[in-house]
Amino acid sequence: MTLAIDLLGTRYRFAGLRELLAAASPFRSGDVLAGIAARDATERVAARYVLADMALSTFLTDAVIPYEADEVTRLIVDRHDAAAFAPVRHLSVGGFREWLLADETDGAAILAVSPGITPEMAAAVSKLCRNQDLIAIAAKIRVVSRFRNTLGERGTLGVRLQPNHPTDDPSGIAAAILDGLLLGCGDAMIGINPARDDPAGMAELLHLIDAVRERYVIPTQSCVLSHITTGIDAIERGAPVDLLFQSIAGSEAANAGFGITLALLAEGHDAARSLNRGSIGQQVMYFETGQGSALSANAHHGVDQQTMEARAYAVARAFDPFLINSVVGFIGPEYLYDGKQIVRAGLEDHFCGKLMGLPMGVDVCHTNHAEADQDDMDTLLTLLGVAGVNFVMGVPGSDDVMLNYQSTSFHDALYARNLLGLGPAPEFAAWLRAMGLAEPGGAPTCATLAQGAAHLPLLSAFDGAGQP
Amino acid sequence: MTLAIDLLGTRYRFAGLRELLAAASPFRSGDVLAGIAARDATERVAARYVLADMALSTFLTDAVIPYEADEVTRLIVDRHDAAAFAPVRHLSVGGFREWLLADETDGAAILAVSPGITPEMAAAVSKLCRNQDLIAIAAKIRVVSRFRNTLGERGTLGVRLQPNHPTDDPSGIAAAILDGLLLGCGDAMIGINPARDDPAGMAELLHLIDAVRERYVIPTQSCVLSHITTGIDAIERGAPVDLLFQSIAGSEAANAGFGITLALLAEGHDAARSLNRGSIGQQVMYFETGQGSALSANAHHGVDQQTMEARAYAVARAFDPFLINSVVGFIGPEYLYDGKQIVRAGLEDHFCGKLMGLPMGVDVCHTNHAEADQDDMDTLLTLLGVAGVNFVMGVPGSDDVMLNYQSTSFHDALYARNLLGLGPAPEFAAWLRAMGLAEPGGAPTCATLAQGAAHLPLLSAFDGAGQP
Amino acid sequence: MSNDQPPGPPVPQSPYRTQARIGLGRAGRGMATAPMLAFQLDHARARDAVHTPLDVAAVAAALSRPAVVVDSNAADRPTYLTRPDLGRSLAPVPLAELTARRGSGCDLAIVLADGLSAAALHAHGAAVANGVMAALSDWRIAEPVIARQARVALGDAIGEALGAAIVLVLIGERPGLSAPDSLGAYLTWAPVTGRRDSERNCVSNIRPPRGLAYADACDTITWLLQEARRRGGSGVTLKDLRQSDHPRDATDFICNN
Amino acid sequence: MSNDQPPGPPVPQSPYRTQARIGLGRAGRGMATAPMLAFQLDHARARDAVHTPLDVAAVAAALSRPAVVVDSNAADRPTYLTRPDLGRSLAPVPLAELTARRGSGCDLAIVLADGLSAAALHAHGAAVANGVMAALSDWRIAEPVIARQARVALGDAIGEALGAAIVLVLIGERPGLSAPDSLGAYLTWAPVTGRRDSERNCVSNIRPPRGLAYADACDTITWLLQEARRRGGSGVTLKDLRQSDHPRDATDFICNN
Ligand code: B12
Ligand code: B12
Repeated sequence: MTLAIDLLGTRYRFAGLRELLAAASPFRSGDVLAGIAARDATERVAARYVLADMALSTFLTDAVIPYEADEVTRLIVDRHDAAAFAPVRHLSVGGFREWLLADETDGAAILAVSPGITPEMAAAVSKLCRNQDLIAIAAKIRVVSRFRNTLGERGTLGVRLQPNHPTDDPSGIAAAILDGLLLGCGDAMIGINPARDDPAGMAELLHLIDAVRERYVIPTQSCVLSHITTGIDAIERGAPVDLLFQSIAGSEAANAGFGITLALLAEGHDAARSLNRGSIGQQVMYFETGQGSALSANAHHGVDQQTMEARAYAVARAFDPFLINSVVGFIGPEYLYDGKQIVRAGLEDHFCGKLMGLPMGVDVCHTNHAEADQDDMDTLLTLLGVAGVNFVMGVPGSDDVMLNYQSTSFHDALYARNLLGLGPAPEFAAWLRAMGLAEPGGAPTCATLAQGAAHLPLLSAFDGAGQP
Repeated sequence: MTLAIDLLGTRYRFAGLRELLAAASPFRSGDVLAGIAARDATERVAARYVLADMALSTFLTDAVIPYEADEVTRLIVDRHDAAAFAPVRHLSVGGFREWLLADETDGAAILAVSPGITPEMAAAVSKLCRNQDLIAIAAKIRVVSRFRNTLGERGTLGVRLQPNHPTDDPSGIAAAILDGLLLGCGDAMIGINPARDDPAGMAELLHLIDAVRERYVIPTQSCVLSHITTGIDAIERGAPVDLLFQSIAGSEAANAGFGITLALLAEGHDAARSLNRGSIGQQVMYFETGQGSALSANAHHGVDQQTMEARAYAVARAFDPFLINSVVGFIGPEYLYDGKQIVRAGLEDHFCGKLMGLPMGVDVCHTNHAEADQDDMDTLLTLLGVAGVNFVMGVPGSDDVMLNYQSTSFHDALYARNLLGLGPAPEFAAWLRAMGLAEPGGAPTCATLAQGAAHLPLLSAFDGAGQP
Repeated sequence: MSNDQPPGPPVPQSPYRTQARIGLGRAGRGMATAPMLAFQLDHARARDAVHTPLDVAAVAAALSRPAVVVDSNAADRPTYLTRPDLGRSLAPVPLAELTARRGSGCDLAIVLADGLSAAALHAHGAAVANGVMAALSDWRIAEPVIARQARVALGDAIGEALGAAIVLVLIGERPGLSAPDSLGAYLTWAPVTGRRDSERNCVSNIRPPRGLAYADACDTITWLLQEARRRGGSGVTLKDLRQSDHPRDATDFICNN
Repeated sequence: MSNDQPPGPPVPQSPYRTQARIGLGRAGRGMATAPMLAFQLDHARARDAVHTPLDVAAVAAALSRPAVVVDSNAADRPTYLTRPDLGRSLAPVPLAELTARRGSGCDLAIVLADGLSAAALHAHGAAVANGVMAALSDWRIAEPVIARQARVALGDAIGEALGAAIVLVLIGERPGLSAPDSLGAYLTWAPVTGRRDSERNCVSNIRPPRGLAYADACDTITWLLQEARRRGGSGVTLKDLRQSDHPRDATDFICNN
């Protein structure tokens, strides 16, 4: 296979698929850090020309990380669905882009071929897509998932309520949960990142959310984002685990850096399903990903970070998750330098996830060491809303006081839903109305937290509990 | 009036309104060039705190450019509508932002106060708005205008068809018009920037569009963007001028740099109206603006470029335009450095224009010396579509071969309309269907230009006319 | 995949008399892949064009008269791009040098300026300057000035220093996607620092064969120069009226089916 | 306008036990103006915190034992931010110096690293280090190492050079909007360049009074250190099991109305 092209009098050569994919990527600090980015804008375009003409099926025979060396590659290859792939197998990558854009190709058609789409194919076609293509194609695709409510239907935008606290203080966490519920958030899940990593602490937080949820019959699910080994431990101790969490990445070595294997994920999946806690569905896994994590663990094998990210989705796909979340600006500027890179990466991740058939959400976020601000977040949130993202984060006032980064706020979710005419998951929307927490148009009914606390008295134990 | 605040142990002072507005602006290369940008991020926030607490009515008594020295200031002051202003006159700038966001404040309420809103008020409140606020508030406001069709209604997105040619070749221009019509563009107007600036050339182009329009009974309007003196000349010579064009700016001196005065604009307005060419309305002016033009002419009086831009809207407002267009990334990186600044400025301009009651369009564009690309344009186009922009540009393949910049293409317009469920002006949409050029869903019916040329034979004179 | 026919930028083969990107075809409501990549390639190329340095020797060699070389106060390209003010003022040394050459002044100063596209000056600068000098053989024309990192308004400072009645600035227009080498001509009566753009006239898009031809450009420029001298002024009130009496009937060009 | 009461960042007066930005009020579906500006101010401040340089002398002075100072290979802050690889490796001179001090090794090396927030180290570094050293008075602990432009994994290189059985890195976590000075503690058994994060344990959010208290942090850290030594390993398989037998009943805390 010759990967070369003459452009403007220069011959551009690419040593292999890995190099080609990396060079075809939009300019990105992480790929520069890895030393694999295109040298200049023309080389980038050259790579895209070569990629556009390459047969999509090339990715079935030529792996970016060797089959023998990596269990994620083996997963991708072994689970490839040739029958699903058939309708597009004759296409080039450029032709695949056009097929995805075609008026005749609807979301159902895309989901039908989805099991035949490997992460490398998804990454490759995303590199040929402008932002508008990433949005337009993703907007066609709806992936619906179920546990205690139905997430991802057209017309909905879910929100994960993230009430983190630096010392896991149950009272402080409950206050943040209340705030979020009053603002209509929490349908995707109520998910706490615990500051500590001990099974007892995890169980305590799970009981906390479960008590709130049962007391007010909230049609949602909970998650405490400890390491999966802690989660399995908690399940064994009888803790009420709805969704089991784990961070995942796109290579065996990167997953080893996270202390996980596919076997461990399978064990966790089985354990969580064994609890049988879902009421309308049994999709029990919640995964987080994000460009740069493999490179950060020096486990990227010379593959660009966006392709590595798509490979993480292959891991997720194997465990039929309820939700998957690209925490897109979470790590920092060494991987995504500024707002522009974060916006682009967020759209890519959402696109690739949907194309691979996943219930994709995005944590629209940035850190204080990145060149990004709330304007960039507003931009990405709005674009993803239009693109039909399954869910976004709801963090009080955008400020996560434990993870130290800025995500979307409850208010941001209200903004996006109202502007775009979207609502929460239907069961949750009905609950909000039944509890008198939302007007039919979606506007919250309680103007202040105090008023809300009276209405939904889940904080009464703390009245006058004093300063934090 | 003391404009000062203590923040984090530092006292921040601002010499006057001008300095305050400049410091409160988002970081922007043009303000840095002018030497008036905030020194650091904290000073910027300090300015916003002061601005948020300042009474909106301050702007009625304290002009950023003296009344005596500037006819634009006189226009702003003399035409201020105190009765319209009454519902918001008690508010601070920060309170005004909240009033605009409030669920109770709908578009009609905003348009009712609009004649009381000076450009400085609009600029000031925009500086307190995040991108999401600029979008959410603008989305409430619809400003409808009429000439031969109805532009700006909810559910529509107009497109100016811009078929420019480096030598004003009628045949080449006609080909580009055909291409645009086939792709559903041209409802906002068919508007040519002539390469030359002579009355005869202008008349020739006007006759060209008029002949096409009359032959196919297209419910749209034409414009040739010569200098207004040339336009008036052409009217006197009997040329078929639908819309009269002029670039405008926010100070008398900047307008002098453009070779215009308010009196000249009034003369042109009268001349164009005298032709009485509109079928359903007589809004005859088309204005273009863009941040940086005043500074570029060294006529900014130490006022930040975004406030100067809003002042240009006061000029436009005085002449009841059919359309006004912020050509947002047109000049170059010295005023708007990169995609982030262009996106922000585009949202600001659209917001301020709508707030001031204008039928606002945006030329989503960039030059080759700016740090921007099509991804940024896709982002801004999508955001403006959601914000309800009246119209955008349609340039063949995004490449203006005469003005040497990249704008939105006919395809981009199709993308935005389809994604957001928007259509052309109703009369134009009906025409497209009647001519068999568009399917009910908006999809173009002709797959190729040749097919279209057969269907709409406005190019038959050029068959086999050879290479350009 | 087959790589025997390496893909490349599509050659425009439009039967229509325009370089505009028409008839591109669609992928759904989006752009087909090939024209999208062609756009990206041209974008990369146009961005390079902005940064191509001026080959002073080549321009000088092509001129029919010896030239003087000057610099603006913008020291390099990044400065030039963000500081138009510096691109409009003459560096001290060339200012002194030009003033020394002033003598009793002249009828016309011609400035060949890189502007935003040195490529435009390389391609068309000398041809237009030579054409104008030949057409105005009876005018006192100063030695042509080649200016680096120059904006249009730098001509005012140059014309002022040389004591010129009119300055003609031939400058590289910002490079477009399809037009990386387009030349603009700006003429200003009584040049002096601080002139407004409304006091100039412009002839743009000079770039045969796709843009204005040299002969047409020189005709228009010399007509405008003579007219400016006759009226003692340039700018918005000075219009090119030559064609007014025989407009082409546009309907001849269209719809005659 | 009245300016007698200059506005400023609103003082959090929540009756709830959290610093989280709850109960902010709305403007339509958006954020009210005051909390929006407070957010922007905190953002400006947090960005400054990233760039505040480490005051080595102050940290050293607060330590109960004399300290060694080392640098990573990241020469300055911009480099540090974009080149984590350089922040993980020791500059040549300190590497040699530490190796020279190695002797027969030690049970524990403690590294005080600026990480992404020097402010965190200024506020909490010495207190935690001193607490751990006091609690493990029977361990052979190397002289504490103060590390500039350091990432967590720099501890591996330091521990390796010092021949330490375990390395404890106290590091400034990335500054948050409300938490510009939060300290993280990472401990790694048998430190050697190339260790994975799954081979470490972490105690985070040390920043009394809002975050973890020093006593609690030191208890957990020393428990984990002792347990790591007992098992001869650290990482995901090592869990803090101390509280497992007396979990708080969460329902006590809520809904009991
Ligand atoms: C950034 C971050 C990450 C990034 C790290 C990548 C990177 N290059 O920075 C990513 C997203 C990959 C990540 C992953 C995980 N993290 Co983390 N992470 C953080 C965060 C937000 C900031 C860390 C920081 O500022 N470090 C300081 C800088 C200067 O150090 P650095 O050298 O640049 O970065 C290194 C460390 O951050 C370290 N690291 C990051 N997380 C964790 C977690 C553990 C257990 C360990 C040992 C090391 C570690 O990895 C980085 C690369 O070497 C903290 C929260 C906080 N307030 O500190 C949580 C935090 C440290 N992570 C946490 C957890 C649980 C995890 C996961 C185990 C989640 C999971 N179930 O998979 C994974 C796996 C970590 C692993 N074993 O590899 C917990 C730890 C709880 C505990 N007491 O053990 C914290 C406190 C957040 C939380 N409460 O959920 N994390
Ligand atoms: C950028 C631009 C502008 C910018 C200039 C601001 C700036 N700082 O760059 C803005 C948007 C303000 C502008 C305004 C106008 N422009 Co203009 N502009 C251009 C453009 C696209 C590029 C110019 C360029 O590359 N210059 C080279 C760089 C290196 O020069 P510079 O020193 O950085 O910029 C100066 C010149 O561009 C000059 N300039 C710009 N436009 C015009 C127009 C005229 C008539 C004059 C004398 C000078 C002038 O002003 C700038 C600041 O001093 C050209 C198209 C082209 N292909 O060239 C049209 C073009 C030159 N403009 C044109 C016109 C008609 C106008 C207007 C008269 C429109 C109107 N009706 O008001 C106004 C007013 C100009 C004036 N008298 O001040 C026509 C000129 C036609 C002609 N043959 O006379 C052109 C050819 C485009 C077109 N066909 O419509 N323009």
